[in-house]
Amino acid sequence: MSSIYSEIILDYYRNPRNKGKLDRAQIRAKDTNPLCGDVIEIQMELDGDSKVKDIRFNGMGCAISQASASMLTELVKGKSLDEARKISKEDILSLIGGQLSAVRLKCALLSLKVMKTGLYNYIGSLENAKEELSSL
Amino acid sequence: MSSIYSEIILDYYRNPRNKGKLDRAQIRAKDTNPLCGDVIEIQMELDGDSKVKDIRFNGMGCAISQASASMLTELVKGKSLDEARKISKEDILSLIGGQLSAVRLKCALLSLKVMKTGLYNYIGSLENAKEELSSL
Amino acid sequence: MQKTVQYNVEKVRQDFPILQRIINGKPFIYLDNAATAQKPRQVIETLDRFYKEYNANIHRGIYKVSEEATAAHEEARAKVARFINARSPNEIVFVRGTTEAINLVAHAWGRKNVGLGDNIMLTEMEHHSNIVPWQLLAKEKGASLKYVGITDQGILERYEFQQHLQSGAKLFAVAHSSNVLGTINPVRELIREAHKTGCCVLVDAAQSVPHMPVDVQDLDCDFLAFSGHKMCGPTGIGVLYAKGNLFDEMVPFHGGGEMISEVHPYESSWKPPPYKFEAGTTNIEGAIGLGAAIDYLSNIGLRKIRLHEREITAYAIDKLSRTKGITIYGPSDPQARGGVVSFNLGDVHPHDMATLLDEDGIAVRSGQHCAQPLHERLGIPATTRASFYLYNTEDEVDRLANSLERVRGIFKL
Amino acid sequence: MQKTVQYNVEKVRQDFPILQRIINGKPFIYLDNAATAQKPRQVIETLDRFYKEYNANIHRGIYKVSEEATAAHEEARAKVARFINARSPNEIVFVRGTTEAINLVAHAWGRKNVGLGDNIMLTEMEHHSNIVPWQLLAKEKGASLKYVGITDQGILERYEFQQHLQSGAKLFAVAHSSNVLGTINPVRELIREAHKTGCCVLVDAAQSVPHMPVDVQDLDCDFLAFSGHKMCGPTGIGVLYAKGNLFDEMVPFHGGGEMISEVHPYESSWKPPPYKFEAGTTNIEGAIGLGAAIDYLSNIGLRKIRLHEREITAYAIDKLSRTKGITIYGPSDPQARGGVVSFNLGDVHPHDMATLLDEDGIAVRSGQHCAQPLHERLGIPATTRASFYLYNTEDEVDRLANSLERVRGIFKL
Ligand SMILES: Cc1ncc(COP(=O)(O)O)c(C=O)c1O
Ligand SMILES: Cc1ncc(COP(=O)(O)O)c(C=O)c1O
Repeated sequence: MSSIYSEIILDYYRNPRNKGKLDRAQIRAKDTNPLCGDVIEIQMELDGDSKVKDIRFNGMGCAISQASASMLTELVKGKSLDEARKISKEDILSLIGGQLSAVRLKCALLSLKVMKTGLYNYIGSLENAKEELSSL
Repeated sequence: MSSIYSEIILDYYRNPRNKGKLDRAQIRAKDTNPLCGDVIEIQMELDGDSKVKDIRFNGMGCAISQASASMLTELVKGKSLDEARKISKEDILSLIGGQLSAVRLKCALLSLKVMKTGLYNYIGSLENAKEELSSL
Repeated sequence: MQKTVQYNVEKVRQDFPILQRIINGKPFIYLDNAATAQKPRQVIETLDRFYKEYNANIHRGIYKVSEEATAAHEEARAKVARFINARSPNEIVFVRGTTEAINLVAHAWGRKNVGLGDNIMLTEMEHHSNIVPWQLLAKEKGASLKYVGITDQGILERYEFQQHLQSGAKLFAVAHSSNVLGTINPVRELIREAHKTGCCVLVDAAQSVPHMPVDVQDLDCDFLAFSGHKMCGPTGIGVLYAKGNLFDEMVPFHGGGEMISEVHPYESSWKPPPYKFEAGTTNIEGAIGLGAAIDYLSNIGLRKIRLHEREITAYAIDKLSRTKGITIYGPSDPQARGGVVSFNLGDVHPHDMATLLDEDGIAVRSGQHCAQPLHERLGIPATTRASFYLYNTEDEVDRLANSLERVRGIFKL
Repeated sequence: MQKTVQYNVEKVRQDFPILQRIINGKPFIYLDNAATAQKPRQVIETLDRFYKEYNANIHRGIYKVSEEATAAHEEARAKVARFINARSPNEIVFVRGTTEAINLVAHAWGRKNVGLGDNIMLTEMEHHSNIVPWQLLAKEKGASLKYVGITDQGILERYEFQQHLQSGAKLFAVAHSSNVLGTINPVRELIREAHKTGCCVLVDAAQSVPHMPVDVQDLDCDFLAFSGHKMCGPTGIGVLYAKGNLFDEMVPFHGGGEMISEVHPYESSWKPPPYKFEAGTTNIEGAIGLGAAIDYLSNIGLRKIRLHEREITAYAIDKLSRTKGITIYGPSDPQARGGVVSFNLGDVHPHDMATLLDEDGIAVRSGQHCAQPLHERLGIPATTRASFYLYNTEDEVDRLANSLERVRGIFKL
């Protein structure tokens, strides 16, 4: 059986991109994966009111959660809030590659959930997005 | 299948012997069958310190419990305390006749248990008799 | 009486291996369904498959077998939610049975919401499991119990209900269907009235969910409790439903593994419901078996089951009432009752009755059926109860009636 | 290492149908026994027979099938009593599992015996199920928790234990064997010392009773708790043992049917133990299945099982410690530990480890194993745990070691 632990995943795990904190982030969110203890925090600094000027993640946990968070930050950086909002589950999974079981899916999607929680909170529509977030 | 509800059992159920109370009983005991709600109370009046001069039972419940209590009183009346103490499970069962299941056995033996509880209590050896009583 | 054409009871019977038993030389007739139901092949095989193929502890296992067990367990929760039309599987907590469900509410909701001088309203027809937890809570908190009385036919006294409501009650805990009288209480209307005064309502659905369609959104109950073993599932598994975010506001019941978010030496935090109320390893195959039972019942259809039981109950009441010296308890209208027929015959004590019927291979229950206050109200020490389910037949009722004649003969009635 | 001649592990394996499974193209290797054990044919068939032949509610049923079920249920209680050498079956209460057993004690004994300012003593290696119930109790009563620390090898700090005892403790709640470190605590001596100060002792035997002979009279513990599912029995069933008449002095836990002697509208009285603590319909087939599991384990012999596990654990520690970059936790002496080996390998997160081993058909557990305070003490976020039982082989350990080499390759360690 071929492993989902590709060279790429391991590279992102060992050499995370955009890891750290931002001093002037307008968007901040944090969550944990209660089933396995992964922690992800995401901070975003906006350009005006619509564009992600900078993004950082912080956290600890498995290679899947940390690598996918790192990959997500690269994807989001420079995008408009509207574009960031449209990033889907499938986008993240195709970046990771390989098959994930239901439990590990939670690891892979934690950062997306955190990013979207922060984003919806910022634009004031967190309540309406509950269903989307709970599907992550 | 032949029923354990013989004519004799029904006669004792409908026409109980020695049912009632005694004014001058030295021995009194009462117990219930928690599994099916039968209640039996037994009172014994002694002749001196060793002989059962009179005995009465009171109670309510199924035909088996009431008939066997009635039969027991007949058996005990006139006996010495020592003889009464020796009345066994098997003595009662042979009076009743027929096969009883574990649950119904409790009904049949309730009066024996009550009689012996009162008796052991009177002669001051209730503690030692715990095992015998719990086997009834 | 006209038969329901689509209901093939003989086909249903073939699913239940135990119905092939011979007891005392006679075919086994099981009429103790209000105590527990028999299990169809489909449920037995589901449990067998679990043990042989994917037995594992759930939730935290990162391997295939555990993921299969977890998925099956959570699918069972979703099945329960759909079965009673809950809004979300998060409104479903797995417990041991109805009794634990009610204790959970008494502890986790009651200790927070019921205080000194408050009233808890019950009815005279409640099962001990819907009385004792409230007695314990009332004693601890200095609250009072109020009982809604019943008519001699076993119908709730609506005027008393309204009076108690007006004096103020924090909670109304009521059986949907009585396990002795068969009475089906109009819980939908009672809930509506209770809610107008801000009174919370718990429905003890132990005798309704197995036998008829129950829709928690339609009823609008706050809590609903039932047991898996009375609906063709295993023992040791049951359900507590709580509406919306009621669970969120409740304190933990049992503490331990799996119900926690974080544990530190001197303080901990909890997972969101339903997990907050499922401490330790739960009855995993029990939940999966209950899911299989729900599939089984749903495939036949709860409406059809209810119709079949109503017919057989009407037939039984009609038939048994012709036995000289019999007294049958509960409402006379079969529309207003479930498949439970309690009776007494002359001076035959119910325990003797049960033994005599057992001699003919017929299993009934005798005693107070965990409803002592109800028997006190009716002024009788005990009753014999025949209770029906989807696999019982009119032929079995006939044999019960014949046995009653035999009992009359023996007792010379 | 010398083999135990009499132990035929291949024969044992044939009793467990699930061990025939193929996972991801590889034979299934089950090393998550500390979470739950697999079930032998003998237990599965006992449950099957129950459903097909004598399924009924117990205790009050006056008919053959119910009497058979009642007898089997009470025989299971007697088997449990003999298995742990209790004085009487009345010292055995059936519960859902270890977690419920401990909650029962916290509620029914704790709320009566623990008060403001009292101390409850635990250890740093406890499972959440032996921490959270005491936190809840301590918070309610204004009592304090005291933790006995451990050495880096995972051995209890005896001096700290004695100090806490001297400051006065009402209860000492301690794991017989740790589910993470494998440490077997010297509970017999600890109990002796605790009793000298009047301190009551609860032994969490979830990880000992399934794996070694345990004798409650020899230990002289006041309470002992364990789970059926970890010893080849079903989930949803477990045991709380209490010494002598301790149960008599305790208040009820759950209220409801079957635990009562009499119920009146405003007050009730209780049955004697053990029934007082078994409210409502219990997990009947669960208890009977646990009885079958006890028969199965006893037939093989707990001494032999313990010996087999000690050998395989010694072999595993020896073998795995040759993997470069591995850290193994717990005592180094295999005599002092059960069949649990927790480890970390380089910077491989345990969750990734579990997924990678699953690719090779190997089931292990990863995370904190419901022992977060212990992981905080060890200063590590998580561990991977391989845990053994009577059916595991040295060949399986070899395959685990090979897989670890594969993981090292992938992670370029
Ligand atoms: C030491 C210990 N205590 C308690 C428990 C809890 O057992 P259960 O989940 O069966 O209630 C476990 C099992 O996970 C354990 O290993
Ligand atoms: C109306 C009612 N409530 C509660 C119960 C208790 O259910 P369980 O024993 O499954 O907890 C029963 C079953 O006996 C019942 O009939």
